[in-house]
Formats: sequence, C-alpha cells, structure tokens
Amino acid sequence: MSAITLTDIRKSYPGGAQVLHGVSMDIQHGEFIVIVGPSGCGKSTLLRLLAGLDPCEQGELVIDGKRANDMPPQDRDIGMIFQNYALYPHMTVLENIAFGLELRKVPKAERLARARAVADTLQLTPYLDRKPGALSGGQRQRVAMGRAMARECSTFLMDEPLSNLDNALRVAMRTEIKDLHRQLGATIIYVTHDQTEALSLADRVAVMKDGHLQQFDTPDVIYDRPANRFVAGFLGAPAMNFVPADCINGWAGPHNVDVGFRPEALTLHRAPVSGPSIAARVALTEMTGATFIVHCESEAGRLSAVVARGDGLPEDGEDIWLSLSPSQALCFDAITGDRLDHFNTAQRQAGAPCAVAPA
Amino acid sequence: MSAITLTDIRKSYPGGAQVLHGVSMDIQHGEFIVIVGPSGCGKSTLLRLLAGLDPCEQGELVIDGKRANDMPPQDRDIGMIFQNYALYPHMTVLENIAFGLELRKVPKAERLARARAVADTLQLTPYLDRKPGALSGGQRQRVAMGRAMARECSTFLMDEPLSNLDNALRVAMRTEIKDLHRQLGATIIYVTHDQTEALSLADRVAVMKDGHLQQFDTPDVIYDRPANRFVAGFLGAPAMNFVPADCINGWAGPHNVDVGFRPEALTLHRAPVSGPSIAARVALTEMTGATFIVHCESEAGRLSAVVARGDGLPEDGEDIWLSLSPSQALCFDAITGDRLDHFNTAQRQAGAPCAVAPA
Amino acid sequence: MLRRITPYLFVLPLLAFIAVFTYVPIVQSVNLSMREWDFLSPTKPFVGFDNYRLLLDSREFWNALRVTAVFALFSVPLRLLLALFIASQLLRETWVSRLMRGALFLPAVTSTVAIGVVFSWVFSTDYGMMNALLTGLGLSKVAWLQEPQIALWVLIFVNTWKQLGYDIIIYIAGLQAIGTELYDAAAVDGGRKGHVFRRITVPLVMPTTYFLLMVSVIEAFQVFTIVDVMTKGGPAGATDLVVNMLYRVGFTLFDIGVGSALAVLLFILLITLAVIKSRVIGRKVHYEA
Amino acid sequence: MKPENPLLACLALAAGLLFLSPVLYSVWMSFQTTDAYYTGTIDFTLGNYEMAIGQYNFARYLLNSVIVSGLVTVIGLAVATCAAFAFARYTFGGSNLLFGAVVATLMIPSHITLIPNYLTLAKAGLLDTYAGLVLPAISNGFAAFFLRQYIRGIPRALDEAAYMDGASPLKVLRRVIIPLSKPAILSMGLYIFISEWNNYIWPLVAIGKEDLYTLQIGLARLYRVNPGEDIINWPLVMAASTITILPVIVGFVLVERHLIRGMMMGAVK
Amino acid sequence: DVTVEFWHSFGGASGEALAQIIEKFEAENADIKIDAQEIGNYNDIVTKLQAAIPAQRAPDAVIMEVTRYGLFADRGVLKDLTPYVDADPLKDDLFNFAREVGVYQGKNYIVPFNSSTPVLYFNKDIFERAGLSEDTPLGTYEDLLAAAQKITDTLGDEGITGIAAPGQFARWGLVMGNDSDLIDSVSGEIMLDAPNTIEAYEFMASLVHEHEVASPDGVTKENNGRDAFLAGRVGMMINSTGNYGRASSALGEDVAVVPMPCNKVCAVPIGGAGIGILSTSDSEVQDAAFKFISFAASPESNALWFSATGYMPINQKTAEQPLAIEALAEKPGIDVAINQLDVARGRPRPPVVTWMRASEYDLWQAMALGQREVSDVLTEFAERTRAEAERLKR
Ligand SMILES: Nc1ncnc2c1ncn2[C@@H]1O[C@H](COP(=O)(O)OP(=O)(O)OP(=O)(O)O)[C@@H](O)[C@H]1O
Ligand SMILES: Nc1ncnc2c1ncn2[C@@H]1O[C@H](COP(=O)(O)OP(=O)(O)OP(=O)(O)O)[C@@H](O)[C@H]1O
Ligand SMILES: [Mg+2]
Ligand SMILES: [Mg+2]
Repeated sequence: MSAITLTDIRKSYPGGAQVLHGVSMDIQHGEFIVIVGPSGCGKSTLLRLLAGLDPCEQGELVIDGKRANDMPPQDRDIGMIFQNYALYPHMTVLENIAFGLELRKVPKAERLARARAVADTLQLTPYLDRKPGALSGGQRQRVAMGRAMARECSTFLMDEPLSNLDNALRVAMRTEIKDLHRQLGATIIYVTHDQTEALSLADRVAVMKDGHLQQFDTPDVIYDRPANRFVAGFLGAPAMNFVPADCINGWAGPHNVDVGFRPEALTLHRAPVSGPSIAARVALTEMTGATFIVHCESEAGRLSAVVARGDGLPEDGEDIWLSLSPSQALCFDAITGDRLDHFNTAQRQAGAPCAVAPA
Repeated sequence: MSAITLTDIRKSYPGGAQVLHGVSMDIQHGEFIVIVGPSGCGKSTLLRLLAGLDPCEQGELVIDGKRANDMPPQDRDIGMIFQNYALYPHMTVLENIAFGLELRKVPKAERLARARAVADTLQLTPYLDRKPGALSGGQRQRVAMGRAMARECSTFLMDEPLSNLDNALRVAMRTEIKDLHRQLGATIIYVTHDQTEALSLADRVAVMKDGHLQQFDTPDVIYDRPANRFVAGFLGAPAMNFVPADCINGWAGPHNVDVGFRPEALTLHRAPVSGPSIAARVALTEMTGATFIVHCESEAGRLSAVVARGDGLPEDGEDIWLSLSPSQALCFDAITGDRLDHFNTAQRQAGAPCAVAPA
Repeated sequence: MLRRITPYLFVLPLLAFIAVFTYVPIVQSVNLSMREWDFLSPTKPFVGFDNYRLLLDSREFWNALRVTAVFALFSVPLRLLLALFIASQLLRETWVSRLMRGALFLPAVTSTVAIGVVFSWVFSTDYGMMNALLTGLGLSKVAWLQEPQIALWVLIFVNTWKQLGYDIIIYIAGLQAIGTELYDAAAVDGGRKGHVFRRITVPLVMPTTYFLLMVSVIEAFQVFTIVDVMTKGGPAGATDLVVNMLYRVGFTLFDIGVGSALAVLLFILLITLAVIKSRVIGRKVHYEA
Repeated sequence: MKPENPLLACLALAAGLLFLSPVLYSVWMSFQTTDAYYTGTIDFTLGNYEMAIGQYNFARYLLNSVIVSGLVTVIGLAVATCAAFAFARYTFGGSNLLFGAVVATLMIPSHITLIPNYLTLAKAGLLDTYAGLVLPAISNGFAAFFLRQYIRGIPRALDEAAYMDGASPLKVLRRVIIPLSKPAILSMGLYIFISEWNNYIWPLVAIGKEDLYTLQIGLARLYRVNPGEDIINWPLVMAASTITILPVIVGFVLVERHLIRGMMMGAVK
Repeated sequence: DVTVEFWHSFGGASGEALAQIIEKFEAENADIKIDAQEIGNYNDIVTKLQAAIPAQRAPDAVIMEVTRYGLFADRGVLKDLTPYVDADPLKDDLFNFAREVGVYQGKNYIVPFNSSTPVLYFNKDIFERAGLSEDTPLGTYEDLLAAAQKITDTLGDEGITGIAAPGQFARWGLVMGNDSDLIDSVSGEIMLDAPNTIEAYEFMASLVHEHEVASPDGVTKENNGRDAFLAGRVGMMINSTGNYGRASSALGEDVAVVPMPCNKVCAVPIGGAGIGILSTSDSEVQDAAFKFISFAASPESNALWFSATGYMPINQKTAEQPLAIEALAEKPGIDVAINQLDVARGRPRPPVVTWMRASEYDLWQAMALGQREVSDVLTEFAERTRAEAERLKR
C-alpha cells in the first residue's frame, strides 16, 4: 500500500488565481521525495495540503489507505519541519521538543525522557535549557528536526529546511538528513529550490512549474532524461545551454529542434574543429573553485561552458570554438519544449546524435 | 595613489566586544575586492566604517590620499548597496534612483534624465513608476544598484547584494555585476559569505575571521595557497579534507602536520593502491548534477571525494581506498593551522609532496 | 463542522458585548431621538423629526459644533506635530531620553479628573500658578477660564499636555520601525538632516500618523471629563463641546429626545469623517516596506 | 546606555520637571495644612490623607476603582484576545464585516450610547452594581483591533507547528499565541486599566450609591462641593487627587518597559 | 424595622448637624433606620433623582430645593403629603412661609428643612482699610457699586476686589429687589424679559465686565466668589444665610451681615430646601419617612440646625429653644435673615423652573463676561423658556 496518494489535486486561494492544477503522485512508504521548482510554483502549498493545514477541496488525498481530504492536522501521523523552523520562542529547546508529546498527553516523565533521547541523537544536549533565540542557525535547524522526530511519526514534511544556512553548514546538514532518513525509515517529503539538494537527497524528484507536475522520477532520470526543456534547464548549475539545431556547425541530427547540452559537455578549442561545434567569443570567465565557468557570446545566444582548472584558459574577448559530443546532447521540440527522443543510454554512449523518435 | 588605505583599523561597539582587531588593507583604483568570512566576522562593520556610517576611532582610514576617519558619509564619494537594498518604500523606482541626486541638489530635469539613463542600462525602464513593493527580488536588486550608479561615484560598497536571490538569478546577476564593473571602472568592495561569488568576481579576495584579516590576495592564490587551515577550509565546496599526516598510508612528506586536500584531488579505488592513500568506507553518495560527492568514514575522520558521473560508483558501506596526488596536498601546522610551505607551482607539478619549509 | 464554527466561537463574546452595548444602543438612540421624554413621564410620544429640527435651529448646537471643530482642528495637528518633533528627539536609548519619555507619558496615564482639578487650580485667576507666575513677572493677571476667547485654548493646552505622551510613544514606535538602514542609505547618498526628515521620515511614518490621526480625532470628539471638571462648557458656551452638550441635554436637562438626536447626529458626523479620512489619507498610506 | 552630554541632560531634566510641575506641585500641596496653604506659609502634615481616607471614604473608592478596573481589564482582555486571535488567524464567512464592526467601535464615542445603555442597565437592574460599571466597558473594539495587529505579526508557522504537534485551536491560543503576545497583552491591559481607572462619565451616571463611587467620581465631587458648603479645601483635594494618581503611576513604573515595547510592536502595522 | 433611604446635600459642618438630628431621631424611634446619603448639591440631587426614576432606584425621602420640586410633583414622583401634614400638630408651629413653600398646585409635597434668604455679607476689615465705615449705606445698586469701586480702587493692588460675582440665588434676590422676578410667583408668568429684570441683570453684569469690581472667577464657578470672600480677598458677597456658620468661622469678628439691598422695593426670595417622600415607596416606609420629616422640623432639631448653620428657623417655637437663644445672643447678624422675613417671598415652582435654572448659568456667563447684550440674551431666553414651558405642559 502506498504511503500517500494524491489524485488530481487542485487548489486555489480565495481571491487568488489557481495555484495547483491537478497534481497526482504516488508515494511509497520510506521513500525520500524531493519537490523542486522555482519560487511560487506551489511547493509549499502542496506540502500544506498534505499536512492538513489548508483544506483540500478538489481531488483526492489518501494517506495510508484512508481518504484524508478533511482530516485535521492533529489526526494525521505527520511531522513537519517549517521553512523557518517555527520554533516556539518562549520555550526552551527541551520544551520545544517535548511540546508535541505534551499535546498528545504523553506522561511527563516519559516525554522528557524521549525528548532528551532525541536531543542526544542530534547533539543538542548542551543546549537543552536555552531558548531558540540563543541558538545558531544550525542548532535551530536541529531543534526543528528534533521536534518532529520526537513524535516518531511515519511521515515527515520538510519545507526548505536548509535555505537559511550558509554553504558549509548546508552540506553538513544534508548528510545528516540523509543519515536520519536511513535510521528512521520514515517517508520524507522535502521541498527545496536548490537543485543540488534535490539531486543528492532524493529517491525520487518531483519537478513542478506553475502548479503543474513536470516530471516525477529518480534523480538520474531527471538529470539525464528530462521530460522537457524546463526540467532540463532547472536542474544543473550552471544551467543547460539551449541552441537551435541550425546554429550548430556540422550538426548531423534532426533540424528544427532546440538542442540542449550541459556546460560540462562543451569542450573549448582555440581553432575551428571538425564535428558539431559552435563559434563563440569569450565574454567572461568565472573561477568557482575547482572549475571555471566560461561565458561566451555566440550567434545562438549566451552559452556557458565548464572547464577544469589547470586547462589553458582563454582570454576575455578571444574567439573560440566549442565542440560538443552529440551523445551528450538532448533534443527538444522548438515549440512545446518537450524532449523528443527516448533512446537509451547504450545508444547515447555509442555516439548517436539525438534522433527524433518515431511518432 | 591607492583608492583606499586602511591601517590597523579596530572597532568595538559600545558595550559589545571588539569586532575588528586591526585590519589593514590597501585598495587600488578600479579594483574589485571581495570580503568573505563567516557570519558575524565583521564584514558589514568594516563596510560601514568605509562608508562613514559608523565612526572610525582607532586606526587610520585614507581615501584618495585624504585622511577620512571623521569625514561624514555625505562627503565621501561612495555609493553603497545595502544587504537588503534599503529602497525607499514610498518612492517609485525613478524617485529612488534620482533621490541621491536630489539630495545633492542636482536640478530636477537633469537628475530625472540621468536616472532614466541609468534605469535604461539596468533594463528597469518598464518599472519606473512602480513602488519597490511591486517588484521582484531581482528587480529590487537592480534598483538598489541603479541608485548607487546614478551618482557616478568612484567607489561602490556592496553588502551581500545577492544573498536574497535564488540560484538562477544569482548566477545571472553575478555576470551583470562583473560587466558593470568593467564598464564603470569604479572601485568595488563587495561583501559576501558565498565562496563561489568571492572567487568568481574578485580581483582580490579578503578572507576574514573573527575580526582578523586572514589573507588578502587574488582568488588563485587564495584557492591554491591558502594562508592557513581556515582559509583553505572556507573556500571550496565541498570543503577541503584535513587529515593528520600519520593517517595516510604511504605518505612520503613531513609528519606531525595536518594534510589538506580538496575533494577533487582524491581518486577512488576498489582495492588498495600504491602511493599515498587512505582506507575508508563509503557512508553516503550524493549526486549533485554532473558530479557525485562520496562521503566516506575513515580512521582520520569523515572525508569527501568528488567523482565525475559515469565513473563506476561505489555502494554505500563498501570499503574503498582513496589515493591522493601529493602535488595537490597542502600541509598545515597541526597546532597553529598555518600553511607550512611556500613552494612554487613548478615544484607541485613535479609531484613533490608538501615539504616543511626550512625554519 | 467544528472547524467551521471555531472562529465564530472565538469572536462571539466580544461581538455579543459590542452588539448589546454599542450597536443596539445606536438603534435605540435613533428611536429615542424621535420621541419626547424626560425619564419621568410614563409615555414617550412620537414627534418625528421635531427634535432634530429643534437642534438644528438652536444656537447652542451650532455653537457646540463650532467649538468642537475648533478644538479638533487645532488640538489634533498641534498634538501630532509636537509629538512627532519630540519623538524624533527621543529616539535614542539613553537614560535621559527614557526618563523624558517617562515624564511625558506620565500625564497620559494620570487620572483625567485629577488633571482637570490640578489645572483648574493652575489656571484659577486669583490663586493659580499661572497668574502667580505672570504677576511675578510684573504682568497683569489673565482670566484664563473666564475669558471665552482664552478658555478653549486652555482646554486645548491641557488636553495636549495630557495626550502628548501617548502620541510620542506611538511615534517613537513608528519611527523605530523605519529602521536605520534607510537613514544610512540617505546618509551615503548625501542627505542633510532636514531634507531627510521631510522626504524620508515624514512619509514613512505616515501609517503611524494615520493611526494617531484616527485616534485623536475620535478623542477630540469625546473630550468630556476635562470640560466637565474645568469649565462645564463655560464661560458662556465657549467650551461647550458636543459631548458636553450631549451630557447636559441628556443628563441634566433630561431632554432625552433631543439628547438622542444629538447623539445620532454626532454618530453620523463621525462616521462621515472616518470615511472621508480613509478615502483621502488611507490610500496614500498603504505601501509595503 | 550611552553617557549623555551633561548640559543637554540637565536641560532635558529641567524641561521634564517643568512639564510635570503641575502634578509635582499638587503632590507637594497635598502635604500642606489647609491654613498654611491659604495663608501662604509652609506647614507639612499627613492630615489631608487621613481626612481623605477616613472622613471622605477614599479608601472605599480606591477599592471600588481597583475592583472595577481590574474586572474590566481581565474580562476585556480575555474577550478581546479570543476575538483578536480569530480575526488574525481565520478567514470565515463575514469575517471582514464583523471585523469592520469591531473597528467601527473605535469611531463611536461611548457617549452616543450613554442614554440607551443607561436604560438597558436600568431595566436589567444593574445600575449601582459592579456589573453595571464593568459590562459596558468591555464593549470596546480597540483592544481586539490592537491585539489582532500584534498577533498577525506572530509568524503563522508557529500556530501551524503547534497544530502539527497535535494542538487544538484553544491550545494554540493558550500555549503559543498568548505567551508570545505577552508584551502586547500587558500593555493593552495597562491601557484598559488606565482608561477604566479614568472613566468618568459612565460611573457618573451609572452610580448613585456613595458606596460604589469610584475614585474619579469621589474626587470630582470633593472638588465641586455644594453651594452652601465649605470652601474648596485645596490641600485635601490634592491629597485625594494624589491618591487617585498614585496607583496608576506605580503600575506604570512596574510595566513601563513592557508597555513601551508592547505599544511599539502593536500599534503600528 | 424599616429603613428610610434619604438623599441630602449636606457635607461638612452642616452634615454633622444633620447627623446629630438623625441620631436623635433613631434613638427615639428604635424601629426606624435613616440611611442618609449625601448626593451632591441641589442640582446633583435633581439630576440623580430624575435619572433614578427609570432605573427604579429612587430613595424614599429626598431633599429638594424649593423651586425645583414642581417637576417631580407634577409627574407624580413625589407623594402628596397633605394628609400627613394635616394630621400633624406641627403644621400650626411652622412659619407661614415655611408652610407655603412646600405647596404646589394646592397640595403639600415637601416640608421645609433648611430655609434661607440671601443676605449681604461684608468684611469689616476690608471696609476699614478701604476707608469705608461699617455703616456705609448698602441699600441700592449705586451704593453697592460705589462701595465695591472704593474697595477695588484702594485695595486692588493687594489682589482684593470689591464684591463677589453674585450667584444664582443672589441674582434672583437682586432681581426681586428691583421690583421684578424671573417667573411671577403668583401667575407663573415668565418675567425674564421684563424691563426691571433686564435692568437688574445689566447692573449685575456691569459689576464684572464693565466696572471690574467683581472677579470673573466667580462667574464661571459660583463657589470661587464665595471662597474668595471667605479667604478675605473680597469685600462683599451676597449669598445664602446658610453660609453664616462658615463665614463666621473663617473671618471671625470681621464678618458683618446686613439685609439685602432694596433697589426699588424690598423683597427677597426664600431659598433652601424641604424633604419630600417618593410615591413609589411602601406606605410603611412613607409613614416612617414622614415621622422623620416631622422630627426634623421640630423646634429642638430646628434649633440645633439653625445654630450650627445659620439657616433660618422654620418653626415658630425654635426661638424659644436654649440653643437658639444662645446663638441669637452670641452671633451677631444671624438674625438678619429672620428679620428679612417680612419681605421674603416663596418662588414659583412649575416644572419649567428646573429647566430655566439649569439654563440660566450659561446665559449669565455670556452677559457677565460681556459676550452678548443683556437685553438680547434675556429676550431670547424668555422666549425659549416660554416654549419649554409649553412643551413641559404636554
Ligand atoms: N494565502 C495565499 N493567498 C493567495 N495566494 C497565495 C497564498 N499563499 C500562496 N499564494 C500564491 O500561491 C502560489 C504558490 O505559493 P507557494 O507558497 O506554494 O509557492 P512555493 O512554491 O512554496 O514558493 P517558494 O519557493 O517561494 O516558497 C504563489 O504564486 C503565491 O503567490
Ligand atoms: N550595533 C552593534 N552593537 C553591538 N554589536 C554589534 C553591532 N552590530 C554588529 N555587532 C556585532 O559585531 C560582530 C560583527 O558584525 P557584522 O555585522 O560586521 O558581521 P558580518 O560579518 O557582516 O556578518 P553577516 O555575514 O552575518 O552579515 C557580530 O558579532 C555582531 O554581533
Ligand atoms: Mg514555499
Ligand atoms: Mg553583514
């Protein structure tokens, strides 16, 4: 039995436009689902429907086999970690963690014991008597997590739990969440707008845009076989380059399509090369640590390429040629933006350019 | 003549602890300086001293050859972009941009013309009559920039101008700022806690920690030859790994030091290898797009390695061996954390492990 | 189901009170205003709009309206301007400014009757502090509360003295909410004090001003205690504010019909004022930070 | 806190004293004997206080004021907090209209309802009772309006977190909203208390029994003695007025910090 | 046991005297308790009583000023006491004026308790210092003005003024002395705009605003004028004889009392108040209340009251009481009011008087402070009073 099943969920805010346009998903027990999408696409709204914080009026929501459209949040076995933690500022860390148990009438001794145990796992023991105001961002994040964990529910909803942290802490917390998931075996539904988080954490990723579910699949599939231009462009940093097929010299694939290739798939040359390539001029080179991003202007618009450090870097303003391996290219319908082929990895590795799939 | 010279600047807030502990810097005309450091290290404080918003009581601040410790902000030829934009909410975009000129008594016709021109450059023309409340994050950011640009000052201070934007917009704005710097030829001092921004934008990067300047040099030097463990660990994502030399099998370099190597410098093997290597067990593998991060547990603590996609990935829990090329390793004093050698790139490429420099 | 009615349960007690003690009475007032009654007679004959006609024809009513308008027109801006000025001087968290805030706020929390009594003494012609000061300076006495041209100003003064502290505190709150960053931005942009005050402070503190304007206009129409204690509407009706007249007609002359008619007219006036205010000013106030 | 420019500080202090001089002088006056006051000499006594409390029953008035203001404050806060919570957190059928009705009471002077309320309470037999003083005073939308503004500033996520933790709406109100609105509730409480403490016109009409006089009525009557009675005993009046002012000042000093903070957070959107 | 709730207006020394009377009464009548409450001044009592009617919280007995009980009698609020009075031997002992004062439209509604007339007080010390002899004639308006001017001229620098602005009772007295009235006591005709009334008001107003011999302080607050006199800052004051006790304790030997001036005729209004019984009370309580009324008007009680306050005796036998004899002997001037009784008149008491008296203050202020022409004010006021009287009759 699925943990959560959403069928054609729609949602409009009173007086606002429609936010969700028929979202359907089927989530298994113990899965780690990440929902991504640009700001305002309805991620939080979806989470709030799952939590029962907003009424679910259209479509059907089934939790553990029971219709849950009208179930109040108290009655769902769901813990939630809010985007901004939502810690109770007037309670200590211990009280924050134990509050959910108190509300569920767990006897005092037991709830304190459980809260302490959870705090211990999260290495929060030294801060038990502090109020949230006296904690650092990372510690707060862990309290929020502890509050949900103490309740030992079967499902956790997490709304951009790492968005307020700086990069270092973010990487560390990511690992911790993954560990946690493994320990608890709970279902986790995790919202973010950061594609790195999405790809690294998820069992399956749901990509949303403007209230429509674009694709719902494993990170590999999402990254390698995006359903459309939007998914392809949204995941990956720097973003995928899109070029009309006709702008590529030596292109052997289909015409009248947009060809997409990731910045890592481009190779820089100081002179014209054989095979598919694009002539461009270097606009700007950015060092980002281990790699450089080379931004170029070409007939087909701005392109970016990723170059490893140490390789000879072109000067700004220099004319260069970018070659691309057809096996790493994806073709998209120039009008609808849908990806046009569904050939398998074996074919790609054999070097075939993206071919229009038979209709 | 330098644009700005700071000599042994110290600062304490009344009643608070000391925030800046003697910062000295010398900034050239037209340079793009990025100040990085963890939250609370004094970056904004330093910027406020430069702007004249807080009094500069100890040390000496020289701007364009003139002592400026007590110069009020109005008299410094400095524009500032505040962390949260600080747009005037009751004024339209046009008024916001023109307000600085109004304060400086530029005649109305002229200031409107200038504001329009600036808005045009920033592609803000369609929004001239909107109030900031009706703009998106990116547009606000540009208004803040326009407000500074309209004044055509010789120096700009920018306090985390991109911290509120999402990833896509951030990358786009980064490019725009770089372009802008090139066009105006102004001196820019830019604060951030994002190392990618720091490395990609800066002519020189100043790394701060707890009110001390750790290192002030070009991005390449900062990245390749960090002055100490803090600088090495702060820049680069995922962060550099640090391991006591004695934990590395086959280590030919100095002992009793900490060896640091970036995740990209590690190579994964399924079997023991010759040369410097560390035995580890895979804890977690994260996909981040084009690459994987493999987190491992070893005797020496947690390590992370970056592996390209397509390479055979180890399973979680598998035992592996991480080899590292000594030429990419850095040695740090185990106690002070200072980097111990200053050998040149040629030596490194020749494959010599980091050797203790003669005392 | 329970979820649906929860909010109603929460607002019910307050709404019940408001209905019983504010809205039903307004309806009753309308009814009483068309009757003739003195509390003593067993009947309340219906007289239509006679009471309104009587009021609108009377010198007293127009006098009260005029006096109230003068009171509001001068006391409200005086209060707000003074309060904004003083508040902007007391923004910093120093002990002096905290002490000053306390001193200024004290009258606001002090009994109005006590203030009326004390100021009756302060402005009393023969024994008062004011005149003692004046004669001390070699000037002649002023009949503060007996001179019709002066008495209203004395009341405006006393009322301002009492309410100023409240306005100041609210303004301090509003000013602090503006935050320092906009001032920093203006400083970097080269702003001088006066210009920044006019172009940044005044417009940004508008929501506060609007709030205070609303509160203080209402208050100006409610001033009664000070009048009752200090002048009783005198001399010669010079301080006969509408509410004072209402009390006099209703509870000393017991002309319930006319008193109710006056209440109804006052109600209509205030609602009209409120609507005008929100039309004229309200619009300019709502911008997001 | 910063050290001040001493000159400025002195000036400010002087201005503050001048501002408060009427009150200060009246307190000083309350310690003078009547004879000394009228003859312009100086002679201190506590007799005026004794007289006010003993002969003029101000102790009783004080008690009445405390009871009435206390009840109005407690009940008013309870009722207003509940309503404020609902208006801040729910959208329900008619919520805008109802909230409008609440806000409109801000614009309706209580004097307009004076006569009908008097008649209503007379009919209910509640004149000359504490209830008659307390009940109409609770019909005030200001507290609900003020608290709603404040509660709206409390992140909604906190309530939602509590719901997720299993709380009922009443629990959320009690365990989350009320503790977090403490400064606003406290300052509103003081505000209500002071307003009621100073309430004058209503007790003036609603109370006939001397037993139930509040301080304000007692003071006003002491000041407006009968024609054909003693001359105004200013020191006595000032002693009574000091008794009237004092508890409020003490209360103010106690909650000053909360008050100023609360006002600041709540009043302006 | 019955309890009689009794509203009155006496505080201070008068209050104590009343308390003594009540104490004695309760000692004599163990089964009756008098719950006496000091409500405020006469105006306050009228107000409170009127407000109390719809609330059904009126007392059982109440002190009512002699011109303002008509409204309540008219509306049936007060019980007709005629049967009680007729059955009580007391009625033969009362002075004529005292019997008449409680009668409205042929029925007896109140029995007087404290009666007074206005008298003219002056401060001998101030007179002496101003160069006026104690025998300065004070019989006419001119006399008053001359004396007041003399005082103001000579002692003005010390902050001393000639005369206190007349209060409403004094104003009524001065109008009567000018051979007019506010409302004719017999016909009930409104005489506010009679030429003699206007003349009287013109004179009174001129004291304040033209000649400036009276401080305007007393215009807006009648007590201020009296207080200033008691404090020795005013030379003369016209006020109720009920102030006698207070005046002599404040000024001692310096106070002198003389009859009211007789500008055109000699006539003074009778003021004071009597006790009425509410028609809503139980008859048992009403009986007890009348017992108290009767006791309060007895020679013993009346003598105690007279000597303590200076209010006139109402009982012909009062003068024989030892307390009264003592007072008459030792307190010079306390008899002035009694001696004026020949020219004293009860005033009319139709319902409109209540309204008229409540409205007159404001107009007096307008005239005394020079806001409006006296004749205009009074003409208009007379009109409105007539209209109001019409309305009240309905
Ligand atoms: N209470 C509301 N009333 C009306 N519209 C709303 C409300 N809450 C959200 N919306 C709108 O619904 C859309 C989806 O909002 P939602 O919060 O789900 O976005 P999101 O995907 O979580 O975005 P973000 O990444 O910025 O958090 C937005 O366009 C938003 O403006
Ligand atoms: N007004 C102040 N009074 C007292 N201490 C202050 C004040 N402003 C800042 N500080 C302290 O000074 C230190 C440096 O603050 P600063 O704002 O310069 O940090 P920052 O490097 O800009 O951090 P962030 O990246 O979080 O913006 C912090 O520890 C902060 O707590
Ligand atoms: Mg969201
Ligand atoms: Mg900062």
